[in-house]
Amino acid sequence: MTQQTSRPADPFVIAGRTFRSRLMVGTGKFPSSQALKEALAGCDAEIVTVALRRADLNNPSGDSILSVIDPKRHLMLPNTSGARTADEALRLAKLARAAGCEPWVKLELTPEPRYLLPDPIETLRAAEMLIKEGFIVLPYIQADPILAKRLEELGTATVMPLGAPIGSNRGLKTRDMIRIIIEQAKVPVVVDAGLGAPSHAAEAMELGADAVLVNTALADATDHEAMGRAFALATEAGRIAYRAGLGPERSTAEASSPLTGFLNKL
Amino acid sequence: MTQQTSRPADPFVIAGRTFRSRLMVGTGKFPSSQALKEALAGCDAEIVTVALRRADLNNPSGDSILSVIDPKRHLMLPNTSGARTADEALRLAKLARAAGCEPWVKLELTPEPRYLLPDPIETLRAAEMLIKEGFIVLPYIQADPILAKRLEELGTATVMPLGAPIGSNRGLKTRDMIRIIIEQAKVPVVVDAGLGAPSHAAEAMELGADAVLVNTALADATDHEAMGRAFALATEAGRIAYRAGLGPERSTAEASSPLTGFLNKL
Amino acid sequence: MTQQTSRPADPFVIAGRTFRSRLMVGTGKFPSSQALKEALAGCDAEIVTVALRRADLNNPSGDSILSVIDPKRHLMLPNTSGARTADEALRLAKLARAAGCEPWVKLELTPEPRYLLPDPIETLRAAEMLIKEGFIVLPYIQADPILAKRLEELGTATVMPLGAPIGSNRGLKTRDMIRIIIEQAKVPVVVDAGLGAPSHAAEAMELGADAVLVNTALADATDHEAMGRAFALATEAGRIAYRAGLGPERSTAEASSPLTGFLNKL
Amino acid sequence: MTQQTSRPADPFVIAGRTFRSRLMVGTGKFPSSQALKEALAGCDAEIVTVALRRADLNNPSGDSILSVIDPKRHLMLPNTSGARTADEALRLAKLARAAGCEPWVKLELTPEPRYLLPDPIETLRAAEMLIKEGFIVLPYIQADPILAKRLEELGTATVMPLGAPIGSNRGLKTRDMIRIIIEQAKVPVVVDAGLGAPSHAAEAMELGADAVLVNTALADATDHEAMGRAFALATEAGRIAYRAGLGPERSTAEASSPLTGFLNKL
Amino acid sequence: MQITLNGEKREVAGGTTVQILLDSLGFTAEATVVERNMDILDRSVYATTLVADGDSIELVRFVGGG
Amino acid sequence: MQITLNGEKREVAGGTTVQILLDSLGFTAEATVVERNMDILDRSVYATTLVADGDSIELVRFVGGG
Amino acid sequence: MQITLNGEKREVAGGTTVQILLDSLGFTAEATVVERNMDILDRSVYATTLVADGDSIELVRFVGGG
Amino acid sequence: MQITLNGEKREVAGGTTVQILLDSLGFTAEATVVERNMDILDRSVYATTLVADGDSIELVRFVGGG
Repeated sequence: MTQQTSRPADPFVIAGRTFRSRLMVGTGKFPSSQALKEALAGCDAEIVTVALRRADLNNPSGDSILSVIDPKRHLMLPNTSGARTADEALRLAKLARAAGCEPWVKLELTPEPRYLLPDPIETLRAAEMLIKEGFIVLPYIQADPILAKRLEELGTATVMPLGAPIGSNRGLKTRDMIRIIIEQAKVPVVVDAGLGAPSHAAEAMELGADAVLVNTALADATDHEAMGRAFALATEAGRIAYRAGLGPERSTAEASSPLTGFLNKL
Repeated sequence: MTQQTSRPADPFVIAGRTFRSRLMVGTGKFPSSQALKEALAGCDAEIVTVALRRADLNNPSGDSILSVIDPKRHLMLPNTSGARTADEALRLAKLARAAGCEPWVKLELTPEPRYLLPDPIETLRAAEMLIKEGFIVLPYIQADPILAKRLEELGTATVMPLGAPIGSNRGLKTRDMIRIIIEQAKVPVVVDAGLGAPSHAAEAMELGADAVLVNTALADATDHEAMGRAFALATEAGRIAYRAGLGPERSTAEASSPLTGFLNKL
Repeated sequence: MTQQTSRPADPFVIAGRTFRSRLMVGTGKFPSSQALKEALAGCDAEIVTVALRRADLNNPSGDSILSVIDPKRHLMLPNTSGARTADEALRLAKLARAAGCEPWVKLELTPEPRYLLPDPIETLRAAEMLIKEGFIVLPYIQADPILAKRLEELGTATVMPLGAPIGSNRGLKTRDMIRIIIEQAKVPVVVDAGLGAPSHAAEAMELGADAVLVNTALADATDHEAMGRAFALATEAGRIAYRAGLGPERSTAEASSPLTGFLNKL
Repeated sequence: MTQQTSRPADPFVIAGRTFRSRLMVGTGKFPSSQALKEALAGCDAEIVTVALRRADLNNPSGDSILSVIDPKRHLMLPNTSGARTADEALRLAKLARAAGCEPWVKLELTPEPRYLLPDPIETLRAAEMLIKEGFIVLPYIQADPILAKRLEELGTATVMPLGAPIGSNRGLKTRDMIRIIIEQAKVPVVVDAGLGAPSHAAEAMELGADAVLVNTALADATDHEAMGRAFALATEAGRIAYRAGLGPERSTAEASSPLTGFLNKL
Repeated sequence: MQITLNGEKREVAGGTTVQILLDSLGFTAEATVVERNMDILDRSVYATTLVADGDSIELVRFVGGG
Repeated sequence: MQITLNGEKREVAGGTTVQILLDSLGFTAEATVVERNMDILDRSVYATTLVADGDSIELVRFVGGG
Repeated sequence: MQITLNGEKREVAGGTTVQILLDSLGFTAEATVVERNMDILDRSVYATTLVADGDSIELVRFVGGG
Repeated sequence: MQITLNGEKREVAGGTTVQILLDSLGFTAEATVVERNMDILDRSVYATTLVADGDSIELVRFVGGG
């Protein structure tokens, strides 16, 4: 079997739309538009998240995120960061749509600033409101399999459980619960937050995640294009390995050289 | 900064010889020559290990490993598997050289069959003998930083600490010691044994390993070419990330969206 | 400072009631009443959970859990296991109270049988109803810091985040989130589910948990009294260590013998 | 089965000598003799390690370690810290014996100061010399199962593999190899170095270690007596649990309340 | 007349009180709770509460649970 | 008259339309969304919508976010 | 006469060279190394090296190995 | 005459015994081991062992160690 024949059989589809890349990129915290541009080029991302904020009245022509995002190559996915209630999340989603975005939204409801963890109750409420308003909803959630199932049943397009707190670079600390979410999900599972190294992204994909979202690790890199490339390769590697069949862990060794045919002992 | 300019600056050199690929492949346990052929094609490996055994007198024209290894593309690296003493290792190395191999040897001294762990004393002794005989020695060892340093001082071309027992697929269980070995080594560090998934290979490379060796995970795969490709991508991803500068782990969150400019609350 | 003076200063209080033991015991799955009796004796538990089920009409005088639980030494804490909705949980709590239990309830809402994970939405709804009805509520939850905070604000007496799925013996897989819950909680945090070894209980207590609940590991033991004792000792050890001040992890070594005053070298 | 009957059946014997406590204590780095005294009282240790150094000529009557160690309660176990070669280790062992110690020695050969990791080659050489000189040898080693077996065959009284670098408080980072050492050993296995919390000690004992040695975690504590007590309790807990039969890890949940006899649904 | 007892259909004679029902089954009041048509009965009324045709009755007791 | 613009009090002349306001601040309509008293304005009405005394206006734009 | 070939006793006729032995077994020189009484033989001498009674001969080849 | 004591050069008078040296430094024999030119001295000979010119003497004692 060859990649050429096996790869096309693996489309990544969200809400009926097919994507090539399984690596979503967050655009926050980059030192410059140029750095972001390089990271996006390096990982060849299609889905990129953005936030909505008050315009700076003293800097109207300020360096805009829009100068980097190419509508032909990128799907701009607005998040609801800053919202602490379902109503605020709905308001932000509508503003984004009015600004010309497609009706997709990364639902993010994080009431406390220290760990920026998602609120399960408000997130579920907001998801219901947003779906009623015709939005395609991608909710950021705790790695809670029951909550994930309830959101799926409400009609969210994906679930986006966290691996660790946003920006912590700690990796797949919620591995056991992510595994259960993947096992039970009928919508794509996108592991979001905490993935600080390509190996973390590969691990999530090997577990069977449909995609990953990375931001901090790219923004913090010294060489943004290279790090973008590294995450793209690792995400693909993990996906391919998941489909190619990984072996089980063993508690003892298993010889990789034959245990017979030894020469006569000296 | 772009890959084009940064990548050529990263040659992988062992004993003065430069290699393109940082993924070494073991050729044991594959279900067929075809499966091995596909795995080698998928990962585009350069250094492939082989073992020496008694020929099967009843099957002289038997399916030979040599039919798969292409001297133009691959460096055939004979191991000393089966040897329990330094003398037996030396004997096997000489046989391999007589059979036309270059004087390179993966030194492997594993006295007990259950976990196939390397013997530090005999390995050191054998390394000294092999170096005297003009061999380029790549020793398979426990993740023991002091032993690694002693072997380097003897003149081994690399050190090859294990991540976990051979064939266990358990990953980088010796992470802390591998990190110390890398920090102190002046010769290439190749993580060998136990790497059961691409994420394990990426993790080793992110720590700063110069290369990894994989066998069981490739032989066990359903789609050998795909798994070869997955490990090659992950190994490259880990290497690029190591050079592109990974961020630190944090115990709290760090917002990836701005924490200012929020709209007036509802 | 000595134990004599420091230990009395560490009362464990839930809803105004002071307990001596920080190890709660679940009474399910024991091979016999005798085995449970031995486990309870071994760990000297005060709070023991029980479930409510239909009586077996064909076995009216059947071996009763009540024969083992001593009202003078134990607080019988009924759980709502089997409930899939808030209404069913309320009904079970009322039945338990009618049966003579004090108005304490371990709120357990697990809609799916494979992983028995708690439902955050129904659990919050049930907690509100139960508190209105005058119950003292100890909710079993996912390791979700925001949900824990919301339950605390509703007035639950504790929060009981899981370490791993019930009966999995996997330990503190949710360590990072448990740490955050403890940091933010104003009510006692009781780590419930998944603690399969005394070291798991000690680890939870070292993090600052106020108590742990153990069942499967005790029921599965060969020597029930001994295992009860082991968990009691480990729980106490973890608590004492938390208060006595644990040192930080270090990435390098720190000599425990002096690095000066060496003799002249040979 | 009761503790009373099961506990006496578990003597801890090294070189024919029976000990009550399975917690060995290192005496380095304590802020004062009083602090060490409290720690020893708290954990009721029997085997305590000491080092040999040049006397301070300007402080002849200086606060002596000997003022704290009680020959009636403690076996003073001199280590060879500071030695970088087998000859230096032998010299230190002889000095300790001349100073009135019994001929027991904790063999410690750590050539580099940053991680203080043991040298397998010199340690093996020193063990042979010390045994010839009639010493009872307890060697500090990497978690290397083959080296452990070779030392046992030489006649060492124990093996003392490290959990992590000395003073790092990182815990049982070498868990997989420790497990193999325990499985193969015929002499007591004492896990030494890196155990920074009681849960680490309990984990080592649950794996089947015969004892643990702790120093830094006790010296760093705020309340030395309490921390000593915590480690003693955890060590005992781990030992009891190992003997009482721990259950296996499970990848799914296993209900601790009955899955039958539910009431009619509402 | 017919009742549903712990999910099973049962015939009981007219004039049967809850107490009589428990006695006939061999249950003691102490260890058991009785729910009649979703209402929990106080033990004090067992002797005076008549079981009616079509009643749904649950006899509940404590079992080991985590 | 006075309005609240992105949380700040501002004086604007009578007869000021949203378009005039944007122009005076140097904002282009493309990159910005305007919310007036919690209602999102369609760009097509910027030129014809007069700012009234006491209006609360938010000028919102996209920024980098994760 | 008798030799030990890869651990098995074998009868071979006098005057048998290593090359004849390989041919009779169907082995090609390329893929095989010959060790005679612990000495490795150079391929150039296969045709001229006689097998002697009591010789211990190992025919060795490469196999897959990790 | 001159000796090396714990690595430091020291002047001592002729006829100085090890015991005298210890006393002069304020050390008690119990807590200390004496190594003279790499040989460990038995306490019984401290009083009768003369320190010689050029001697290398180490006074060693126990300290806390892990």
